[in-house]
Amino acid sequence: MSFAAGLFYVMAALAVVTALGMVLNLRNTVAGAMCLVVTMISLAVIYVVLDAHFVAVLQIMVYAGAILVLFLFVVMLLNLRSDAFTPSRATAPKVVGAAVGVAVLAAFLAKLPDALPKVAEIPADFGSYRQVGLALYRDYVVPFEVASFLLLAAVVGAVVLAKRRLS
Amino acid sequence: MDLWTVVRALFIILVVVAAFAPVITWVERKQSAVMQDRIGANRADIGGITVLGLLHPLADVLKLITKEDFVPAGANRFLHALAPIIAAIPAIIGFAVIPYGATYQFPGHEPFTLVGADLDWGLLYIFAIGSLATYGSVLAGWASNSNWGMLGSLRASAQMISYEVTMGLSVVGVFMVYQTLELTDMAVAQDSTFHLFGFLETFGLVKTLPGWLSFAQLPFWGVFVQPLAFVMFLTCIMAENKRPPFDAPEGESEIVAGYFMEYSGMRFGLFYMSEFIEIVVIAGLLTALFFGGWSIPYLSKDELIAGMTPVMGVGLATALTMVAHVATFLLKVVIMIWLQMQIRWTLPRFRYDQIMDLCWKIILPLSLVNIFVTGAVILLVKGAP
Amino acid sequence: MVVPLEHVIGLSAILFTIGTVGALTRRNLVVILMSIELMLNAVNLSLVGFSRAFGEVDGHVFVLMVITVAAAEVAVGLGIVISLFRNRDSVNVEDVSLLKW
Amino acid sequence: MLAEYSGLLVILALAFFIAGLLRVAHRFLGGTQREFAEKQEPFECGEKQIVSPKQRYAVKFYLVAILFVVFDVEAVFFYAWGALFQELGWFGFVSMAIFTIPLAVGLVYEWQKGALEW
Amino acid sequence: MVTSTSLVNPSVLAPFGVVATGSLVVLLLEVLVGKRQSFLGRPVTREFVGTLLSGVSSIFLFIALIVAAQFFATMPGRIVFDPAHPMVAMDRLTAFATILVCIGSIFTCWLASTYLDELRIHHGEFYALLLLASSGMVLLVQSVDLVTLFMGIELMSIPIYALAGFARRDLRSNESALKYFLVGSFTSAILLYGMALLYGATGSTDFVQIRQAFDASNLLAIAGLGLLVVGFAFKVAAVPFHQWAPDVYEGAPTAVTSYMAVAVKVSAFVALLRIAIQAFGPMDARLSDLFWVLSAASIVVGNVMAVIQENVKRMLAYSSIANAGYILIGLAVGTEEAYAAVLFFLLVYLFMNVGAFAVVITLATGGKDRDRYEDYAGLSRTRPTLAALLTLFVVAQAGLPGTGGFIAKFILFSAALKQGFVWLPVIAILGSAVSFYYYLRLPVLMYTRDPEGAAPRMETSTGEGLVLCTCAVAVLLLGLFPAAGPGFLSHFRALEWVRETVALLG
Repeated sequence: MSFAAGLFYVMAALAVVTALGMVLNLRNTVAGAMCLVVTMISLAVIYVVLDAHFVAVLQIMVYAGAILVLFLFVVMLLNLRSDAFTPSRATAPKVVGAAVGVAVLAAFLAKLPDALPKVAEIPADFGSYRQVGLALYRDYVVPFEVASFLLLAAVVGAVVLAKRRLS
Repeated sequence: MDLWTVVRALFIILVVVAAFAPVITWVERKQSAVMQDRIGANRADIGGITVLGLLHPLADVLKLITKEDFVPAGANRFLHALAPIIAAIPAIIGFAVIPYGATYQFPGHEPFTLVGADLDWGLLYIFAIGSLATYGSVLAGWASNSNWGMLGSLRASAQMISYEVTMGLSVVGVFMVYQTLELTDMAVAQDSTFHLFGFLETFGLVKTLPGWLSFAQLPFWGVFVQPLAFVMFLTCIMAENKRPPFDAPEGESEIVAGYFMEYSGMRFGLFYMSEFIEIVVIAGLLTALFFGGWSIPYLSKDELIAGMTPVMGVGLATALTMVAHVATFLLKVVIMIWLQMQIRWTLPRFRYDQIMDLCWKIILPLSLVNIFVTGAVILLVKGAP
Repeated sequence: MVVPLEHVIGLSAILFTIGTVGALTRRNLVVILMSIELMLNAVNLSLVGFSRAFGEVDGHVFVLMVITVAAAEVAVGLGIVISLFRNRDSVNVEDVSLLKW
Repeated sequence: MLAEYSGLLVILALAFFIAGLLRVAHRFLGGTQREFAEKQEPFECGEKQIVSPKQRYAVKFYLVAILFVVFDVEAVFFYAWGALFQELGWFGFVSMAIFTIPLAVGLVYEWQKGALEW
Repeated sequence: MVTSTSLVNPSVLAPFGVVATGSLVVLLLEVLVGKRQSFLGRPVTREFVGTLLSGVSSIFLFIALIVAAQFFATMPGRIVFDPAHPMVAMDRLTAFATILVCIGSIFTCWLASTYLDELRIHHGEFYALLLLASSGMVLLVQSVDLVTLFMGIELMSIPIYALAGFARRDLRSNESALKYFLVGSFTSAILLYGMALLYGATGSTDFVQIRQAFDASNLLAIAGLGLLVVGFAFKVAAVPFHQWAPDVYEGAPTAVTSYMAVAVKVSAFVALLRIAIQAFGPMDARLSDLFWVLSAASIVVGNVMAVIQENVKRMLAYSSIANAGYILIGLAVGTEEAYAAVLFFLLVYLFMNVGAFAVVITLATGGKDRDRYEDYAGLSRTRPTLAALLTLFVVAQAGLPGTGGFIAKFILFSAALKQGFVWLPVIAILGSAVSFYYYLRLPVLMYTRDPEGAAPRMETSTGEGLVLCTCAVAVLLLGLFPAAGPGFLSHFRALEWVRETVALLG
């Protein structure tokens, strides 16, 4: 097993463990958010292993560096330290639901290998910002422009909802 | 991974962390003393020898390391311990993509580049770890269960994230000129000159440049082709480092020490250290982006090697060039550090609203304008493909 | 490719399931939002994996779009959480009870 | 391509080593720990802590964080575009100009709405 | 794979561009006017701002509508943005859907300006968000690529999350926004995973290429398709993915509710239709089965649950679930005729549903909705015209002959019967029979009981009047002229558009 492959499996394990940590951690939301930060970073490393270099750095910049900072901000500032998780509530459906989810997942994983496409050879600069950028700014110029309106909608929506007084 | 990778990385760590950063703490004290007409730090001595107070950094480290490992009541012990490390690591690894020399090839060897890691999205790496550095200050304030700490961490994080955006946008003009995100490529591109009045030729105002005009050449440095970007980037990156005049997050007259107020010993030491390491990283970054990196003005690498080869052979010429380049780079870094110190001790602290206004209302629109003006000029001068 | 594709897609499926279970069972709004982010990340992982398998960067561009959308969603979503919090001191889904869930 | 990351890995390892070393050294060389209530109190310039730091803070902090996320993503689109600019030519210039208009309108909107006031 | 950009045909994006530009203009106008004392010689009051912004928005929507109609009338076939990477397309199906979306949005603009005044909600960003959402819908119905489809869905949804929470001081509105957001973003994630799996199964995000590479025996393809349909089922609130709808519809400001119930549904269904036709071709049998189940469940649950509601908005929510069920019949049947019938159903649904909501909106006064059944007691005496109109709209929804609702259901069910689907029409007819109970409860209350409680608002604003009239006339015209239904298919050649869309697969 090459070093890169080893890295992949270590990071995969880390991602799964921290993801579980985020979901199962019932007491401290800040710790949950920090778990998710680690998940994001390990996914970024996995992207590097998968030759998605540009995506990897954006993953860190936007997900780990921006989106989760915002989460942390909200969690800290609203003082959401405790989850109001009360075990007395009927958890049976949730357990059953989770079990069903795991069963579906297992079935999916079992049949997965036959369904996958063949792995192609890639050019040396695969996944570089150049290649991705050229595709984005030429072939995908429509979604690119739409992204800007989407972000405008987010700005307006956020201001409308969160601002105390709208003049 | 070979030995040389490790050596190049070690060089960075040694120069930046072990040599520059401690010295800067001394420079800072000395410079403030000079500017305030005092003598400054000069007491720490070993056997009576003070070497101008240069032993103070060592004394600092010893003092911080032997202090009590202290956690305030009500703090989240784990995050309280983690925060300084999260703050320090991005600072230390920041220098990894900054080239301190060109690509050299010795006869019979593989070519190599003097940089920690030659990534094709080099500058984005800086932005990425810069965005991760926010966690350090956010967690520090939150974990220490103190009002001042919390306020400091709020201010720090709001300031850092705001300036992150403008910092990125302000240098887009530089990307547009050099057509790369890779810092090594930028330095190579800056290792040349341009005719100051070349545009006269491009727009057909003159047929060929008269000799006296074509003589006016400048190094193709970022600071000459993107002066506005330089000013904005310098502002933003200093604000990112939260040093005066942007030190509202730790404004001692209002919130004592801000987010690291409840820290002492080496826990505090790591915050302190990361601040000074960042100064070096910023200096390196400014050098690489705007001052030609390792390049010697008017004397490109190829000319230098070619000029020396007949005298001493390729190997030695390359080696000498390499040494010259690294020395040039370090010199430029020192100048950039001096510039930051100068700013730090000249300007008073901005108010918090001024800091945020500067970011969102001045630099952000200005950087957008800069991008499009640069774009239009490039397309008009060079012609669209 | 250094690892078999099924391991990549499998990891993505596992993360997606964890995210789904989290989004459906947790009651802290912020945790639900984070679980949804995890689901989006799982999708990104499989897009990156497929992209690598096909040797085309379409998947990467798709990932950029997903990241954009995730940012916009989070901005609006946390805005909603804040506005709710201002009117009511809770971020527990079950307290959102004026309208039956 | 992966080889280029090895330098990064080395520096990262060194960084962890240095930070870890300093912390561990502090742990072992640090002075004796004496914990008592007065010393453990959070520092409030000599006053008792009046309010808990775990409270809600001004909404403008959230607002600036939310706006940051949005503008950060906008900025991300500029980076690769900037580095490919000369290849994309006027087409790229115009498409980015169109991309920027909503962003600029968003900025004007915020500004006028006072979302950027402190 | 990177192509030249010379073949780009930006005119395809004209309707989207007009609506999106409109949102920018309205946003700037709001900022500009909001700070002034007077504008254009008129004092700036809440009413004035509302009227101005709603007028400007509807002008932009109207231009987009004209552009789409122009495309519709002159369309020679289909044009795409860039032949190598189509992304968005314009054909008659798209143009028709764009027209529907624009009409729905214009109605919402007109209804909102008075409604927001009555509820004392500031106008501000409402119209900008509305236009942004509408531009998302236009993009959604134009998409022929998974990436644009996804962006369209999100551009539609994100402003609507904010719109649902637009009454910021109203807890119900907050919670409605929250639920819509949670469900919506969860759905997006599921939808997106489906898209990723489809991409993995086919190697492309373009509908045509997906269709060519689609292999119904491949696990990824099936899973992807399933998740995609589930995602859309959430968006259109088909059972069992409907629980959110009544709460969200009830809590949101009624103008937004009507927008969600109509415009969102129309665009989502057209997008689903296009995926069904274009990406997966002549229906994969499993997909048809899936639609069958969704359809039957929606009809049954929607109608039964609507019976026990005590709130008119909730009742309308359940009835819209039931309507989604009827529309899904067409998708389950999967013939060209059934698709054409779906388009006609959407047209009628638009008018009768907006009409019903318009009455609820017109009654709102004193900062409150009047959305409980008791509020309608004796309405025939206080507001006879409104009572009559509401009767018309609910009767049409119930599907009584003489209204558009009847014709729509008739051609839909007959298309199903022709294809040998027996049980679905039977379930649907039984469901419609149940629906008589809850629909006719309103006229009974209005005409047989005495008014109770506070008096309703007595004046109808111009905008509301226009919407009510247009809807009533449209519902009657589409129903009274015997040729309306089949005539729609023949005269407007709806069948042809569907054939065009099918044939243009390349």
